[in-house]
Amino acid sequence: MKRFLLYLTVAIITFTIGYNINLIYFSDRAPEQPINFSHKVHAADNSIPCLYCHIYADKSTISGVPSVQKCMGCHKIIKTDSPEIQKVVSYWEKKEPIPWIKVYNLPDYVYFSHKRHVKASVPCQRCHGDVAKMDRITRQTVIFGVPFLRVSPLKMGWCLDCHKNGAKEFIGGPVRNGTDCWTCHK
Amino acid sequence: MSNISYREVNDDVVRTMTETGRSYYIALSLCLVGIVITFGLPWVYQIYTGQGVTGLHSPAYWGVYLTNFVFWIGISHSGTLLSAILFITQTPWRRSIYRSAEAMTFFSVVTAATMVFVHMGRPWNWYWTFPYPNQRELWTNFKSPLMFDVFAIGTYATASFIFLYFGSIPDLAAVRDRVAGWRKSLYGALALGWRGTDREWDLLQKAYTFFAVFIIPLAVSVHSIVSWDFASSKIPGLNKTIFAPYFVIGAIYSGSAGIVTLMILLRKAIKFEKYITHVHFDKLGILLVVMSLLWTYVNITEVFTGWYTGTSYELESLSYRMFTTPFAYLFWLMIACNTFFPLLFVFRKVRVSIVAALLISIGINIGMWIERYLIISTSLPRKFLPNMWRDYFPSWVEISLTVGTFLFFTLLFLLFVKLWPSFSIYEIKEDIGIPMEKKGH
Amino acid sequence: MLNRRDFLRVVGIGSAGAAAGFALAELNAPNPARLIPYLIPPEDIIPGVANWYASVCRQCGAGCGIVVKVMEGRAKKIEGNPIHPISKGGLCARGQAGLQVLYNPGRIKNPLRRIGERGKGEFQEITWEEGLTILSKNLKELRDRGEGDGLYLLTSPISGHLKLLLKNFMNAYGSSKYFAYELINYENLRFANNITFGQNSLPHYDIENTNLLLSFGADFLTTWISPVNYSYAYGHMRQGRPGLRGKVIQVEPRLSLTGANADEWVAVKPGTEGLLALAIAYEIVEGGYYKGEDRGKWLAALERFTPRDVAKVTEVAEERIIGIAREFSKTKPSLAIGGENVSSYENGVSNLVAINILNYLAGNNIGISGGIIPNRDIEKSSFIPVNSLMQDASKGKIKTLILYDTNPVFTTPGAVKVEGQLKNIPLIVSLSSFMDETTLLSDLILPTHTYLEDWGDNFTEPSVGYPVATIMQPAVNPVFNTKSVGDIFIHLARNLAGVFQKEIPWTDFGAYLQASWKMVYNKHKDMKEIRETTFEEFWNNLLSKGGWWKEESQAGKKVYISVNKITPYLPKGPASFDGDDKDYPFYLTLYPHSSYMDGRGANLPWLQELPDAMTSVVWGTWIEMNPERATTMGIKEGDVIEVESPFGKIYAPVCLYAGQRPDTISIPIGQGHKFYGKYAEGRGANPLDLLPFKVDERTGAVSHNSTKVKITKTNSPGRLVKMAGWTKELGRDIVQTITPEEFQVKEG
Amino acid sequence: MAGFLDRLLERFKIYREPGYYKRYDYWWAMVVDLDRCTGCGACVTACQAENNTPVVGEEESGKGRVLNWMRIERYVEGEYPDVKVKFIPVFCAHCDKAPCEVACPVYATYHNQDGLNVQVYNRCVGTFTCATYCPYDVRRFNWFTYKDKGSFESPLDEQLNPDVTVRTMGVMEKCTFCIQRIVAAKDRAKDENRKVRDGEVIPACVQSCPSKALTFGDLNDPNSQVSKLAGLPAEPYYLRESGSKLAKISKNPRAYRLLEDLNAAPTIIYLKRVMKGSSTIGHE
Repeated sequence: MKRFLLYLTVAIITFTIGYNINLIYFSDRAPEQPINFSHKVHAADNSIPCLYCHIYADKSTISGVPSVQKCMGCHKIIKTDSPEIQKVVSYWEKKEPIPWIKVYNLPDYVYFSHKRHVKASVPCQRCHGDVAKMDRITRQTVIFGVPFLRVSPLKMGWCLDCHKNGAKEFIGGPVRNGTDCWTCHK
Repeated sequence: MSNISYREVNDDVVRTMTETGRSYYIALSLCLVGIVITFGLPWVYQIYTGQGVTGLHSPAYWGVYLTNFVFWIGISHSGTLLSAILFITQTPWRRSIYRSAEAMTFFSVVTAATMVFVHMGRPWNWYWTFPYPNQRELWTNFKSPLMFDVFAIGTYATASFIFLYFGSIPDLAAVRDRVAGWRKSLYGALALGWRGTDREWDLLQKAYTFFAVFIIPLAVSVHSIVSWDFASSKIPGLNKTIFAPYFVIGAIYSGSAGIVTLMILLRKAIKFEKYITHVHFDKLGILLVVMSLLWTYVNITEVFTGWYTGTSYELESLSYRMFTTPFAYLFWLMIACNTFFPLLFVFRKVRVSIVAALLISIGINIGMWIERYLIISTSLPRKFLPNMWRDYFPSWVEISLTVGTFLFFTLLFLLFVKLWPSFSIYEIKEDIGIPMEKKGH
Repeated sequence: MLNRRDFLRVVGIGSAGAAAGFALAELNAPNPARLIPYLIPPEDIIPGVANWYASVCRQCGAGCGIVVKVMEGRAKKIEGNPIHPISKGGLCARGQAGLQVLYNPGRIKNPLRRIGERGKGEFQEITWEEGLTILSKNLKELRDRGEGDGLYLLTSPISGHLKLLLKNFMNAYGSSKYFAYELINYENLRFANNITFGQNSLPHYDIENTNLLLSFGADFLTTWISPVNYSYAYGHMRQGRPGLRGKVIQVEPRLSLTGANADEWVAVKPGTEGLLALAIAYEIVEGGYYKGEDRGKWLAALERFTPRDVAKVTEVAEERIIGIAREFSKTKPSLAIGGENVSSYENGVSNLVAINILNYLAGNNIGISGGIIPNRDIEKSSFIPVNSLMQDASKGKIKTLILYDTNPVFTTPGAVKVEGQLKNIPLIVSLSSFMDETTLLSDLILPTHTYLEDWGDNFTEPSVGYPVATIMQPAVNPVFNTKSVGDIFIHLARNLAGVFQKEIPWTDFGAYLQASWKMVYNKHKDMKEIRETTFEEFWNNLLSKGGWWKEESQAGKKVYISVNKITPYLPKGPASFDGDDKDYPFYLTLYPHSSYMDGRGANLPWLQELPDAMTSVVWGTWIEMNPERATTMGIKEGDVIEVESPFGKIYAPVCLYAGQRPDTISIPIGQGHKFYGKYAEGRGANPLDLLPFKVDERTGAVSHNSTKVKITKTNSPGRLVKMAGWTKELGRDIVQTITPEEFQVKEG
Repeated sequence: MAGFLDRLLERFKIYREPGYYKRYDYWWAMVVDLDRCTGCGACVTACQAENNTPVVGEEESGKGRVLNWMRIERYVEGEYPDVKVKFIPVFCAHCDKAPCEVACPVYATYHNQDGLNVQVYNRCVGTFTCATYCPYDVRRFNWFTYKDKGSFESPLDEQLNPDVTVRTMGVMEKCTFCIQRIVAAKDRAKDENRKVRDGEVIPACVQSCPSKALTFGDLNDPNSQVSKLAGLPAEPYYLRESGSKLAKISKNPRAYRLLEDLNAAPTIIYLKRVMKGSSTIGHE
């Protein structure tokens, strides 16, 4: 009886730990995208600036994914023989958008403006990690080939940290009204 | 009482804990099933569906749940407070009733606390009402009367539990010495190694006296703070300076009546007629008369001053409470229960009549429940803008949960009677005196 | 404590637990959200930033300019177009709820063909190609049989180029049977204006600049003609002119929202408003305020209507009539208008004529600012008395009936029995966005775009003293598999080929509209008001501005009213009511509900939940009754009563309302739908069921204040859902007021 | 001693003040001209459209649980035939001494730097205290998960404003003065490195009002429409003080605040209706 209780307790505790480890550190892992798009090739090898494709990042709350037309703009001529590019072409010919999988997700009650952050010259990498090193977009840093810890937890405390202290790098002081609830909540 | 021997006392108390009849189990299981049906399931339903299952609406955002909350806090009042006051004033008849009364305090605070969670729109975030450091820089609002409540009730529950526990240590030790099996280890742990040395008795006495003194202002403050939940609003019918004393008096009143009811039921249930006698009901009866007069006085003050302000706000709120059906019925029933029937206690014959005491004390508690219900549900539906006026009546969920609180309280008490020495062995012995020595002389 | 084996077990169980927890979290992980990019990014659209499209509101006939907020292809909000001369940036609740027309769950999603018995509601989804083929085949056969005149087209009174297109189509087809019907119409008013002012259009009532508005039952703040514009005008009249505050006197048996805002309420006996107007006219002439040469003639014509005599009939005190007459003549400018309530009596036209002449007699308020500014004439309305249509139906003349945006089954008096008559028609085609009572009876349902998905235009009538044309453009892509009405007819024309191709050569309605506007531009481009040099520029401005208007007020022409000409049209006595006074003691006045109008808004949940302005009732029909009268009859608020007229009966709960004459009960029109989506169905009662069929043959307008009723208390269940708890202020100074005198002094 | 008492008095007064800002960046306020207001209800629907407030249905409406953030109150004076009906739109007054703000145990409602009384849905635990303390009865509670109850039945949900969250069950909500529009305007202003102009922020109700009875703007700015209409000088912080009377500093004889004696310092200023026969001018 006593022993059984012990086992049960241990099982419950470790179960909770396991559940939460997954939730906190392993969720939103790099999902397999419909096209094996490599930020590394684009951003690092070819040094394309972020805003070339994510054109709305300095105009709107959302940064926007490039349209298929944008992809085809280059890939009509570049690397047309690659099977991945042919996938893009097939989407283009079917006149279908590419159903990318969203990696950075914010809840409905959060108001986040890409524009404000880009205009305050917060580098994209600050929140999105060094995408130039990623073959597949991921929210994890990779240590010795093992994905570990998210680049940004996208949790309120993390946001506030920057609004209070980190912002000094960009705007020389805390964000004005940066800790007011309605600055980031809607 | 002096014809009772010490052994008999020990036996009687331990008997209540070890000998369990079938009726006890039946009562216990009825209670458990009842709680699941009247409290558990409706609450789960409410959490799942939302507060919409209640009868609450705009502007009557407070209803029966808070009525119950105040009622149970009120009930909690007398136990510990009475025990402490009587202890300090060295009143002898306190001894055989105070343990149960203190337990009553603790349990009704616990019951009241459940109502807080039931009342909340998002009870799963209950811990947000506590100030704990966090990365999100969120803090609680210490200006809020509800925040006062969190601390007042938290402190009160803790203090009254400690008071109850300290007083029980010698008895727990006594029980420990007379039982075997798991009970022995349980009470062994609980008795904290009590051996009954003089030094221990001395320390216990000091600590107990300290808590008795400490708990009196605390108890007064708790119910004052509960009243400020209402009184610090601007709402006509709630914004009353008299509310703090009114609530404290009402609380002691209902608590005392609660003790009377409980004692009558308890002495019957565990056959303790020889320890709880007419003497106790006689004294408690006098207390009730006094409290009844005080309550009536404060009630009249409240109504009178409200009426005399002559403002439309107060007049509408009062006339809604006193002269508009169906609340008028409740109001005058309350007056009957709380002002007139208790006056019968002036007669000794009534005081010592167990049946009369039971009926009147139950009446007082019904009256006091109605009082809280009327305060809430006749004030909020008559706020400042008549366009929003709308009557409030509880839904079946609220009524069911209300019944559930009584069952919950009963359950706690049933467990208490079985697991805790529900009468103070050593103090009853004090009451008996020292028969051996007396014999010698 | 723990031995080795236990320790290992604990480790084992622990890691198993952790793995299970991890796995469960993995399984519980929400499905990843998708990021769908544009295929080709539209220019000018930034995701997350709203686009605004100017258009026109079609929730009533007023033609308010609107702007629609669109984000990511979805309409989010409708607001009044701030530069539009009709709406001036404002928009009523009905207009706001246009979004729920667009996104209504009750919309018809695909073309439907009836498979079961008519009226059973059994339909089969078909493709557009099939649907249009069925119709064009039928039309072809009909024409080939030489029965082209058997094609009937019944629409709501639409304006603009759509009307032109429909007309062209019908002409090309060889049918003259293009009609319009709507319960709440202004045909009587047009007719009366033609008699008095010699113009058949609705004039611009310049409420904005008037100093005394004498309104006979015109609820211009909620439903009458152009409520948003009139509300703006009302606000301006009251507080928009420093030091000047216009006064409003409202004459009506039931205190409407406009009455509540008026300074004085004259609770006239129903049906005698015209006589009251004549008495005022008499006093104006008699008191010497009318200075025309034909004063004697007028006096002779009006001599039967002395205030003393009329006071008895109207139950308005003689002194009050005289007082109003004097005030009306002395205040300049003053304006008398006759509204829905007045025109809906059986003698509606005469009442309106009587009211119109007040404007003439009291110093000729016509053509001046603050008075009546006539518009240009419009072509004769195609409005039809629905009974003549029904006669045609019963005679079998109607071979094919095409219905668009009209619901005669619901909006005609119960005595007409439209439902039965429609049975005689071989083919009924309904072009409708919603399954309503009439659509349910049709054989072929071709679902149409709502106005937020469609092209179109609107020539506002009445305008605001200068012509206003508003463009309707699709703000969003069609939500369902629907088509524009224009497109349907263009498609039909293509299917029918032949002469149609010449008449209607366009590929779609948008192209047609643009081509039509090009013609308009070419015709008028030399006007100084048109600054654009090319049509493209003009068209783009049209779309971005929302329309075209001249932006300057026309000076109206003065009119002369000849007594002899007008006399035959004056009311002879009180309006007649069906049902004798003994059996039917109450007058029944029906009024369009401020949110649902004639019932079309009842399927919009926002409007259902918008408390009625006067009684705050939501989600149902109610019967307004005078509280004292109700008490004497033992009726309490919320009691369901039976209202019986000689023609039918309905049941609805009573709402006590002090602004109600004791001898009158009022019921709003709009609820009581049998089929109209889940928000409207089976809700309340349709008071039109109580009505006889009385129609002014000259205008086709149905009279809906034409019967008396009796009421009986019943024990039927029913509920009155009122939002307001209490309507007494109890001296709490909630709505504070100052008197006009104090106001004048303080404003100085 | 006197100095000590003065200091004490100051603390005594300050403690009960809910605000944290001595001065507001903007002081958003609304002026309601009751003489223009016709009671038509356009604002109510406009608000519902803008702010994703659910439709609750007949049953719940009957229980008094409509979620509309604003309402038109109607008061009927007199008996037939001398009946006067008066209308007053009531919304959250964004009181500067808001009773709700001190009531909330978790700071789910507080005054922000723009003079707004804001409600943080995420923080709310649903004690109902704010709504109970509110003298104007403008707070609304999410009794259910309205989404599940079919209030936004597809495709009605396509209309939901993405700038406003759909509140979850168990939280209080209320008029925000269309804070999403304020945020957007401030965002625009920041791009252009300027302050928000007068008339740039128009809440849905103000925008829709056909008779232009509502005006919205910044009380800090003496040239704003609201300051002019209310007849107030620049930065009328006097209005926030205990027992302050609008009539004392307003140049407009018609200006008043609803239930001013309750000392909640509401930021909505009503202009009295001009009406025959009754006057409340003597009551000041």
